[in-house]
Amino acid sequence: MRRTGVFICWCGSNIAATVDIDLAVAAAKKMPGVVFADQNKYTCSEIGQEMIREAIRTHRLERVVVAACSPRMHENTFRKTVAAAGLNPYFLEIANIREQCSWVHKDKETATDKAIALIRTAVAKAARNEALFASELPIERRALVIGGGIAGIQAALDIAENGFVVDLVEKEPSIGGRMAQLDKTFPTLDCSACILTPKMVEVAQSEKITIFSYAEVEKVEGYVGNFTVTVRSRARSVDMGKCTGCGDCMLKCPVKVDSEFDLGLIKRRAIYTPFPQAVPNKPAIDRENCRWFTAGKCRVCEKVCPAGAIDYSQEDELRTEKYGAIVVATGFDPKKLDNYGEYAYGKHPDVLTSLEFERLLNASGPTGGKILRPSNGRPPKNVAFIQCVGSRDKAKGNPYCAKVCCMYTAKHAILLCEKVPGARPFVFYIDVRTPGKDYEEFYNRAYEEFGATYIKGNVSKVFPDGEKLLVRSVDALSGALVELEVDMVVLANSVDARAGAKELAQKLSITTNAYNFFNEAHPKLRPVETHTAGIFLAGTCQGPKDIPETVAQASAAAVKVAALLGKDSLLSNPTVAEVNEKLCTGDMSCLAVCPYGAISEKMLEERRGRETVRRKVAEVNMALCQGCGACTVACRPGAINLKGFTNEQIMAEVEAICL
Amino acid sequence: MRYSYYPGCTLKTKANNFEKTALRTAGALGLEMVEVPEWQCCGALYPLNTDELFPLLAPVRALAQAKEAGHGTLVTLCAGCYNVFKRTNREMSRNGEVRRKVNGYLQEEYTGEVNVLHYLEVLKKEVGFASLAEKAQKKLTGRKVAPYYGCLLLKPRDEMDFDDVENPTIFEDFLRALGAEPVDYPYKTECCGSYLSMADEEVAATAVGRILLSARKSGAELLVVACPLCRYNLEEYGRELTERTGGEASLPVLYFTELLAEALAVGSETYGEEK
Amino acid sequence: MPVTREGFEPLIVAFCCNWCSYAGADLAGTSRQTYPSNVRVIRVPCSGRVNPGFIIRAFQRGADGVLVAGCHPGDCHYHSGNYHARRRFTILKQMLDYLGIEPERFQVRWISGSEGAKFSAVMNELTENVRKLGPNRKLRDAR
Amino acid sequence: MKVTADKVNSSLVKEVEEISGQKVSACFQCGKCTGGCPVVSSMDIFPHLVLRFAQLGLLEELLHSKTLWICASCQTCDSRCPRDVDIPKVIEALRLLLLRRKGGNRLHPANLSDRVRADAPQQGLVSAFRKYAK
Repeated sequence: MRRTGVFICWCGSNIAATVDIDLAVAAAKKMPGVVFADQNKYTCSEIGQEMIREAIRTHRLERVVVAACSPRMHENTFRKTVAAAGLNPYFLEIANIREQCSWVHKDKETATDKAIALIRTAVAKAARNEALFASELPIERRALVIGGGIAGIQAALDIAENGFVVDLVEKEPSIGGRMAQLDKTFPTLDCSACILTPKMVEVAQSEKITIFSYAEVEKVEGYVGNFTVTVRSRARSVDMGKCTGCGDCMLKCPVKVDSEFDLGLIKRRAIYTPFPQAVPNKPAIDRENCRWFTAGKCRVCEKVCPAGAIDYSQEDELRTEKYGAIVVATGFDPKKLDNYGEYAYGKHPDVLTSLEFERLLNASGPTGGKILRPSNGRPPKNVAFIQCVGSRDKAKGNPYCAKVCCMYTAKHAILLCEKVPGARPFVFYIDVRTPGKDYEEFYNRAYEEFGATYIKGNVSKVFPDGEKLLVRSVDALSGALVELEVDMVVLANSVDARAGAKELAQKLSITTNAYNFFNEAHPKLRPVETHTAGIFLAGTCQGPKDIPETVAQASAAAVKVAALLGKDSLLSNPTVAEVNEKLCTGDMSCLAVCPYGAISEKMLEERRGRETVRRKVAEVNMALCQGCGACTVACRPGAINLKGFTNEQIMAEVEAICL
Repeated sequence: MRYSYYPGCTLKTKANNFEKTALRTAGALGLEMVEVPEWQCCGALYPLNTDELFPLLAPVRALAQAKEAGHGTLVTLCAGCYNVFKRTNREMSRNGEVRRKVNGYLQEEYTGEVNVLHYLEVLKKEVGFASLAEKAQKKLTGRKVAPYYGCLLLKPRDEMDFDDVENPTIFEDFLRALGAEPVDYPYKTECCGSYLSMADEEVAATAVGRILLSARKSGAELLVVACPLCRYNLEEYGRELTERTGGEASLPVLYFTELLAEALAVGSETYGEEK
Repeated sequence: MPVTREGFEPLIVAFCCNWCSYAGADLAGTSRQTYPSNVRVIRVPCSGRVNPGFIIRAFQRGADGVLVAGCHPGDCHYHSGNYHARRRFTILKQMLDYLGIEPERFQVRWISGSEGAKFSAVMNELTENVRKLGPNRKLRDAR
Repeated sequence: MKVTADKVNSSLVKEVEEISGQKVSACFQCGKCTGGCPVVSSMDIFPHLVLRFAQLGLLEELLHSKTLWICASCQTCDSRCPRDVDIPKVIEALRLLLLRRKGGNRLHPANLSDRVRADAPQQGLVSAFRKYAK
C-alpha cells in the first residue's frame, strides 16, 4: 500500500454545510493506505496548499487525495502543489465532493456517505497511480499555409510579421482566390481589388514568405511541431527566373479557352495569367489546351518571348519540407446548379450565377464593368435576384444557410441601380439575414434608397420566353401570386466546400462535417484549431463566411501558429496509450479505432530458444496519441493500456465505489 | 429479349393504337412483349396516404406474376401505370412493414425483385438510341415535335428516378434518333390538369392552353406523349380552344410509339384514337 | 446498502466522459440541479474508453444500475469514441438481457457539457427506474 | 380566422400527419410550392398556406377550402420543396378526412359531363373516382 494523505476541503460552507467533514476525515483515516487525513477551510488557498506540502514531507506521503471541487477546477493547481513537495504531479487524485456531491444533494447523511465513497474511490485509484513524465518535443520553426486566397494571404502575412518563415501553396497560377473575382465588397462598397492587391504584393515582397503557385499538397506526415509535407509544383512551362511578365506570349498565343477566372464569360489563352494583377505576374501554360502539347506544333510563345523563358520540357517538381504548423485556407466553390433545372441556368444566356454577375460588374471583367445581357449586349431593365439557390434546401441542395448571399444580393441590387439608370431589382428571398456591423443598414438602403423590391417567396420556376424570362413565385406576405417578366435572372447559388476538400482532410488527418467543411476542434472555444494539434483553419474551408470573418479567423490562426512556433519545445501529454509488447499479439485491432493514426506496426526480434523470431506488435507514437483510450477497449489480449486511466485504476475505482 | 408487359385498362380501349404501335415496333426491334396473364387495373393513381395498403394489391400481383414468368423486367406504356408500378415496387423493396402486410394478403411472395421499365427506357437502355437511329429507315426529317412529358413519368423526383425532373431529355434523344427535330419549350413538364378534366374542366383547360401556346411559340407542329390522359386533355381542350378563339390553338397529339412505328415503317396508318 | 426491497436505495455507477458528460455533471452542480445521491461518477477520458468489463464488474460488485454518458454523436472530443461506444454497448445490452439482467439497468446517454439540467434529469429518471426494478441480485457476487 | 392555443394543439393536425406521413412543422413558408403550382390560380388557399394553416391548427378553414379538390397531385411542388415536405400527401390526408365522413363523396357518375362520358380515357375516370369518392 502506498502511504496516502487525504485532504478534505470545506470550501467554506459549500461542502461543509452538506457533508459532515469530521465524519469524512475519520472514515478516510481507516481507508487502506491512508496514513494521514485532515481538513481545511479552503484547500486551494496558500495555507491549504502549504498544509499538503508540509504533510507530504512530515508523513512521507507517496500519494495525495484532495477531496474538494471538480478536478476541472483545481487539478492543475494541486498537481503543482505536490510537485513542489517533490512528488510526481500525477500522484495526485481529486475526489469531486462539491459539484458532484454537496451541491446536488440536500440530505447531509446520504451526502456524507457519498462523499466518503468518492474519497475511497480516489484513494483506491491513487494507490495505482504511476509517475508520468511529459516529454519534450522539438519544433520546426516554419509554417505552411495551404491556399492563397484572402484567408491564406492574411495568415501568411501575420505569421511572417511574427518573425517566422512561411510557405504559401496555391493551386492556381496566381494567389488572390475568390476575393480577386469580386467587384465591390459589402457593406462599404469599397473595391475588392483595391484592398486585396496591396496585400498580394506584400506577400510577394515579404522576405519571410515564399509563394508556391500552381502547386498542391501531395503528402503530409508527422505531428505538431514536426510535419513533413510534400508539395507538388505543376510544370508551368515557363522559367520563373527568366520570365519578366511582359505578357507578349499571352497576346500571340493562338488558342482560346474559357477563362476560369471569368467563369467562361470570356476567353483566355493557353498561356495565361488568371487576371491582370496576378501574383506572381508570370504566366503558365495550360498543357491540356496548348497546341504544342496537344498537336505537336505551334511554339509561338517560345518565338515571341524576349527573355527565352518558355520551357516546354519542364516537369512537375516535388519538394519535401518540414513545418511546425499548418494553416488550411482552401476556400469554397460556388454551388453547381445541376439540380436546379427549374431556373433555366444554361438554357437561357441571361440567367447568371451571382459570381458571373459579379464579373459583369467588374471593370476588368468581360464587359468592362457594364451590366449587359449576354443574349443581346443590351442593359437589362428588370432583374430578378433569386436567393437561397441550393441553400437551406435539404432535399436537393445544402441544408445550411450560405450566410453571404443576403448581403451580396443587396449589394448587387444597389450596384444594378447605380450602374443602369432606370433598372429595377426584384429580390426573391425566404428570410433576409443581415447580422453584422452595418449590415442591416446596408440592406435597408437597398430597398429604401435604391428602390429594390423585396418579395418573400422562393421562385419556383423561370420560364424562358423569347428574349424575356418569366419568373413565377408568390409573395407570401400579401398572398399574391407573382408573375414577373424580367430581362435577367441572377441566382445566389450556395457555398459548397471546395472540391477535393475531403481528400485534403484525409491527407492532413483532420475531419470534415457532412458537407466536407473542415471541422474545428470546438465550435465555440476552439474555432481555429482542428482536432489534430498544429493544424489550424482559416476562412470558408471551415464553413461559409464573409470577408471580415475570414480575415479575423486567419489572423487568429496566425496567432495560434506564432504561439506554437515561439515555444522552445512542446510538452507532450503523458496520459497516452502504452503497449505491453509481451502481451501484444499484433492483430492491430487498436489501429483501426485510433482516430489520430498514432498506432503503427513494429517488428520485434526475439530469441526463442535458439531461434530468432520476428513478431509484429503495435507501437504508439506519443506525440500523436491524444489519450482517448479507444484502443484499450479494442485490444483483445489487453495489451494496450492508457496511462492515467489504466484498466487497473478504473477497476479499482469500480470496486471502491461499489463497497 | 423477352419482357413481361403490362398494358393497363386504357390501352385496351381508348388508347389501343398506343398498344398496337408499341407492340408492332417492339416486334420490329426484336423485343418480345409477353402480356401479364390475368392482370387487373393498377388503380391509376399511386396512393398518397399511408394508412391504406389495399390499392397496392393489384400492382403487386402483376409484379409477382412478372417475377414468376421469369422475365425480370416489367414494361409499361401508359405513364400512369408506370408511375404506380415504379413506386409500388420501390415501396415493396424498401419498406419491410408494407411488404409484410401486402404479402399477407396475397398468395404470392413479392419483395421488389422485378425491374420496372417504361417502353422509352427500354428503347434507350436495351435497344440504344444509336442503334434505333440505324433501324429507323423512314426518317422524320424536318418534323418539329414538342415532347410533352407531363408529370407521371418524372415525379416524385426521388421515387421515379426516370430522368432529370426539371430538364428531362429522353424524349428529345428519342426524337432525334428518329430524325425529327425536338423543340424546346418550358412547359414540357408542366401538368395538363390530369383528372381535373373529369370534374373541373375549366382548370384543366387553362393548364392545357398554356402548354399549347408555349409549344406553338417554339415552332412545334405536333406533340408527343406517353400518357392517354395527357393526350385526352391536350386534344379535347386544344380543340375547344381553337373553336373558342376562332383561330389555330391546337396541335395534333400523338403517342411516341406512333411516330416510332412510322419511322420503322411498320404501319402507323391509324393515327388518332379508335373510338 | 440494503439488498431488501423495503426502503431500497439503488447504487448507480455512472461512467462520464471528461469532455462532455463529466462537465455536464459539474454544471448540474454549479446550477444546483439536484438528483439522488445514489449516483456516483467515475471520470473517464471518453465513453469509448469504457470497457464492457468495467460494467460487468460494477454489476458483480453490487451496482444496481450503470450509466455510460458521453458526448452527443458527432461531438466526440476524440471524434469517433462515442460511435465505438454506441456500437459496443448496443451489443452489451443484448448480452445483459441474455444473462437475465434487465436491460434497463444499463443505460447509455449523450449529455453535453452544457446540459446540466439534462444530467440531473437523467440521474433522477435512472434512479427511479432502477428503484422500481429492485436490487440487482443476478450478477452480484455471492458474498 | 383566429389562432388559438387549442387549435394549434388540435388532434386533427396529428391525424393529418399520421395519414400523410408528413410533418407539417417542417415547412418554413418559402412559397416555392405555390409559385410552381400549375392550378394555383383556381385555389382559394395556396399550397404554402395549406401547410401554414395546418401548422396553426386552422383545420376548419382548410376542410372548407376549394384547394383540396383543385390539387391535381402532379407533385411539382414536392419535387422542388427545399424542406422535403410532400404537400400533395398533406392535401390527400385533408381530402380523406372529408371523404371518409358519411356522404363525403364529391363526384357521382350522374354528374359527369357528356364529353367525359363519351370520350374520357378509363385512366382519367378511375383517377377521378379515386380522388373524389370513397
